[in-house]
Amino acid sequence: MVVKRSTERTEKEVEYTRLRIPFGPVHPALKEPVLLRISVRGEEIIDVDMTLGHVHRGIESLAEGRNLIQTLYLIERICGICSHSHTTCFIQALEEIGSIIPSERALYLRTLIFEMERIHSHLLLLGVMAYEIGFDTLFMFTWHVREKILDLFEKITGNRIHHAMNTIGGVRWDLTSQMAGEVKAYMREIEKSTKYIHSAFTDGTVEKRICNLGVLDYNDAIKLCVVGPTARGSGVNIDVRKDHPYAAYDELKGDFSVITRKDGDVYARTEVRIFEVFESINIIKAILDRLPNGSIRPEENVFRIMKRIPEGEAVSLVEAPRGELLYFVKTDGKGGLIRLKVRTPTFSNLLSLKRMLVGCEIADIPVIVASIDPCLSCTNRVTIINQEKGKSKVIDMDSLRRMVRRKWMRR
Amino acid sequence: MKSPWIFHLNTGSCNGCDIEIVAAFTPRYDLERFGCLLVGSPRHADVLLVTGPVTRQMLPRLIRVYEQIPEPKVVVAVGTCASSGSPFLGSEMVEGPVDRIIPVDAYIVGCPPRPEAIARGIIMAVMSKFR
Amino acid sequence: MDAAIAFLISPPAVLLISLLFEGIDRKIHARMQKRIGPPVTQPFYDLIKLFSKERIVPITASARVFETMPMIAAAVSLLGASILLSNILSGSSVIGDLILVMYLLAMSSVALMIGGSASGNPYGVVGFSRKMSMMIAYEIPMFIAIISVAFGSSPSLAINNIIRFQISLGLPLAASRPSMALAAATFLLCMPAAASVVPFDIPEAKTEIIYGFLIEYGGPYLALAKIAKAVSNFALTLLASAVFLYVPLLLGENVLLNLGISLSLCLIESLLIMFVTITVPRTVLARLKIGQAFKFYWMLPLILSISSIILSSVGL
Amino acid sequence: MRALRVGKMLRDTLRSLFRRPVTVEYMTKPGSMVPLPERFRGKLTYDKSACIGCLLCIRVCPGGVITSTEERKASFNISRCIFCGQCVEICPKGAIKMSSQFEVVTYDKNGLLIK
Ligand code: SF4
Ligand code: SF4
Ligand code: SF4
Ligand code: SF4
Ligand code: SF4
Ligand code: SF4
Ligand code: SF4
Ligand code: SF4
Repeated sequence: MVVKRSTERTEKEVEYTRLRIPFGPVHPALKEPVLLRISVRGEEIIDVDMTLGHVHRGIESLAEGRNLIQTLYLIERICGICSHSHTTCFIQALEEIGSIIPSERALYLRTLIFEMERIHSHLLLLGVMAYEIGFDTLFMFTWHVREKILDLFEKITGNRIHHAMNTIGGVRWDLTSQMAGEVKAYMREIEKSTKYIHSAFTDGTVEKRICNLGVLDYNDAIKLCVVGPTARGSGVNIDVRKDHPYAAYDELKGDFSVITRKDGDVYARTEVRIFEVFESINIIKAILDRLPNGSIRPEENVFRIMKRIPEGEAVSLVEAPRGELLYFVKTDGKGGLIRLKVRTPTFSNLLSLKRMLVGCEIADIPVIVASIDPCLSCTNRVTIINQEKGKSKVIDMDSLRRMVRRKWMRR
Repeated sequence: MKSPWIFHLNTGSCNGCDIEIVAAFTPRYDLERFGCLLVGSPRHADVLLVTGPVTRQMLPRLIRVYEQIPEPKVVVAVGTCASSGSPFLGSEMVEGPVDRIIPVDAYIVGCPPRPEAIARGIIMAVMSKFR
Repeated sequence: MDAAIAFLISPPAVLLISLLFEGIDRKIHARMQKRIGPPVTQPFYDLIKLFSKERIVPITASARVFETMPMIAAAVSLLGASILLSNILSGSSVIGDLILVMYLLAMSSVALMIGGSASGNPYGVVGFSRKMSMMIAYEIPMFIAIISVAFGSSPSLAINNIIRFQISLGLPLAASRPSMALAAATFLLCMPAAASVVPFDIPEAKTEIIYGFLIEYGGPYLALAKIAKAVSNFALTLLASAVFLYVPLLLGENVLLNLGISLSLCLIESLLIMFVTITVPRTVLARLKIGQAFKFYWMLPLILSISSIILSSVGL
Repeated sequence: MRALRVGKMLRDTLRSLFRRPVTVEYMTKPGSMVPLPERFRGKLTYDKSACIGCLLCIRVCPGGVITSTEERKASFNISRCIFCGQCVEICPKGAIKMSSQFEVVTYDKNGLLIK
C-alpha cells in the first residue's frame, strides 16, 4: 500500500510540473472550433487530447428527413470550402442509383469547378499557413490572389462560396465562351502569383518555421490512414482522381500528375499543395481546350428526375482538396433518403495530429495543425480520447461520460 | 465609434461565412480602413460576429464569450444560418438561431454574404449602438 | 529651455508623438500590404474607445496585481520617455541618464509581464515565460551597447553629454569609431525584440498564445498597456537617433542652435529608424520560435556588442 | 540565397508602398465596389401577379423560406434564404427572380418578409 501511495505522489508531481493548455475551441489560429487539450512542460508538448463535435449540426439526420433536391443544398452547406466536392460526391451516388448519365459537357464543367475549388482551397490554406507563422504580408498577398478565383466563381455560378453548380444529371450554369477566355487569362495570372508564393515559402524565416516539423513518415501515414495532401506529403501515392476516376478525370488522366514528397514534414505538405495548384491549372487548361459541346442538364424539371431515382444504395468517392471524400447514400425511391453517411478527409487526417504534435513546441501547434488543413465543419462528430502514452488505456469516469455523450450525439 | 474591434465566433457554421469575414480583412476589402481589427481574445473586443446556427456544444461557449466581452458591445449575426438557423433548423443539435440566445443588433443575411455586406453590417450595427 | 518646464511639457508631448508614430507605422504596414489601412489617427480612436469600456477583472486573477501593473507600466515608460525628451529639450542633464531611461523602459515590460501572469490564464503564464527569455536575450546586448557608448563618449552616461560629444566631434557617434558603429548596430538589431514585433513578437504571438500576457486585459487596462508599448517604442527610436546618429549636427551651427528644427529633425530621424527596425521587419518576415530568437540574439548582437566594448576599451 | 528571397519580399512590399492600394473603397467612396456579375444570386423578387399558385417552389426550397398564403400565393421569409436559386429555376411562370441586391443587412428580421 505504501508503494502505491508513493507512485500516486510522483504522478501528482508530474501533474504539477506541467501546464495544461487548452487550444481552442475558440482560438484565433483556428477558424473553427476544436479543442485540443495540450500538456506542456516548458515549451515542449508531452501530450495531446482532442475533443471534437463543437460544430456538430446533425446534417446526416437532417438529410434523412428532406427530399433529394433540398438535401443537395443542405449538404453543400456541410462546408464552405469544398462545397462542390460534397455535392459532386452526393450527385454521383444519386446518378448511379438512378442510372442517369450526365452529358460530357456537364462532366467537364463539373471538373472545371472542382479544380478551381482545389486552387481556391489550397491558396486559402497557404494563406492560413503564412498567418500562423506570423507572416501577415504573405497571408494578405495569398488571399488577394485567391480573390481572382472567387471572382470567377461569382461570374460563372453567381456566388463566391456556395456555387450551387450541380444538379441531378448535370450542372446548372453553362460556361460562355467569354467566360472561358476569362478563366484562361486568370489562370495565367494565378500561375504567376503561385510561383511567387512558392518562392516566399522558401524564404529563410519561413523555412525555419516549417521544415523538419510535424514529421509523419511513410509507415505512419499508411498506418493512420491519412489521405490527400497529408498522405502525399509523406510519400503515399494516392489520389482518387487517378485511382478511381470520376467526372471527366478519366479523359484528363494524362494532363496531370500526382504530386508526392518524401519528407512528411510541414514543408512537404505545403509544397504538395503549391504544386497541386499548378497541376490544377494544367487540368483547367486542358478542360478549356477540349470542352465538348452539348446540353448541360436534362430538360425535365427536378421533380421528374427525382421520381426516376429508385430505391437503392451507392457509395461515391471524390478527391476533395483535402483528400478522399466518401459518401454512402441510400434512397427510398420516393424522392427521399433513408441513410446518408459522409466520411470526410479531415476526419481521417485528424488522428495523425497527435503523432505529429508530441515532442514539438507550443509555437508549432498552429503550424502543424494547419498543415493538415483541418477544416472541421464536416469532421466534428467524434470524441477521441488519448490517454497518457505508455500506460495501459484506462477508461475513467470522464472518458466514460464522454463516450456516453458520443452515443447520444449519434442518435 | 471609430475603432470596432471584432471577435469572431464560429458556432457551427460551414466555414463559408468565416472565410468571408477573413476575406473582408484582406487587401481587396480591407476592413481596417474603418479601424476594425480582428482580435483573438473576447476581452479586447467590441463587436461579436457570430456565424453558424449555434450547436449544442457551442451554446455555453457562445454565452461565455458574450459575457467576457466588456460593455458596451455589439452582436452581429453573420449569414443566414446565424440569422435564422436555416437550413439547419429542425436538427436536434441546433439550438439557434443566435437571437434566441443573446441579443443581436444586426443581421447580415446571405449564404455567405459578400465581404462588402459584412462590412456594411458591422458599421450599421456599431452606428446603431453608439450614436 | 528650462529643465523644469521641459519636464512638464514632455509627458503629453511624448504621448501624442508616440501614438502618432504608431498610427504611421500601422498605415505604412497596411500600404506595404497593398491595402489602404487605418487612418493615422487610429491609435487615438482606439484609446478613447478602450478608456470608455467596462473594466473586467477575471476571477482567476489576483486583482490588485492585475489592476496596478498596467498603470505602473504606462507610468514608468512615460517617465522614461519624458526624461529622454526633456533632456534633449532643455539641453541639460539634471534629470536622469541613459541607464535610468533604459531601466525604466525595461521595467515597463516587466510590469506588464507580471500583471499578465497574474491573470491566471495559462496563456498569460506562457507569455510570461517567453517574455522572460526574450528579455534575457535582447536586454543584455542592448545594455552592453549602451555601456560601450558611455565608455566611448567622454566617458559619460548623461544623454546631453553624449550629444555634446557628438557636436564637438562634428560627427554622429555611430560614424565616429568602429566600436561605436558596432554598438549602434547592436542597438538597432535589438529594437524589433524590444518593441516586440514580428519576427520577435513571440511573447504575444496572436496565433500561438493569443497575445500572451495581454490576453485577459480589456478596456482601460488594455489602453494602458498599449500606451506603455507605444511610448517605449517611441522612446527607443528617439534614444537611437539622439545617441547614435544625432543628425542635426551635420547641417551646421544654425540648425543646432534652433531647438525646433533640430528636434524635428531628430523626430523625423526616429521615424525613419522606426520604419527600418519595426515596420519593415514586421512586414517582410515571419515569426521565429523562442529558441531561434534566443540563438539569434546570443550570436550576432551579443558578439557585436562585446567586440564593441573591447574595441572601445582599446580606444578604437 | 535566403537573404535574396527576403530581399525580394522587401522589394515588393516597398514597391506596393508607392503604388495605389488594391483596396476597393466601398462605402467610403461612392460608387466604388467590386463589380457584380450578371448571374449574381441576390435577394429574391416576387411577382405576385405572375404566380399561379402551383407551390412547386415550396417543395424545392431547402431553407423553408417559402410558405403559402391563404390565397395560394407564395410568401418569402428572406432571413431564411440561402440564395440557392432553386425556386427561380423551378417556377413555371418565372414569378421569382434573383435581383443583384447583395446587402441584405437589417436590424429587424421581420422587415425581410416578401409577400
Ligand atoms: S455525423 Fe454529425 S454532421 Fe454528420 S450527420 Fe451525424 S450529426 Fe450530422
Ligand atoms: S475509415 Fe479510416 S481507418 Fe477506417 S478503413 Fe477507412 S481509412 Fe481506414
Ligand atoms: S474537409 Fe470538410 S470542412 Fe474541410 S473543406 Fe472539405 S468538406 Fe469542408
Ligand atoms: S465503435 Fe467499433 S466500429 Fe465503430 S468506430 Fe468504434 S471501433 Fe470502429
Ligand atoms: S456509429 Fe455507426 S451508425 Fe453511428 S454514426 Fe458511426 S457508423 Fe453511423
Ligand atoms: S450562412 Fe451559409 S455560408 Fe454562412 S455559415 Fe451558414 S451555411 Fe455557411
Ligand atoms: S413556383 Fe412560381 S408559380 Fe408556383 S407557387 Fe412558386 S412562385 Fe408561384
Ligand atoms: S433561393 Fe433557395 S433558399 Fe432562397 S427561397 Fe429560393 S429555394 Fe429557397
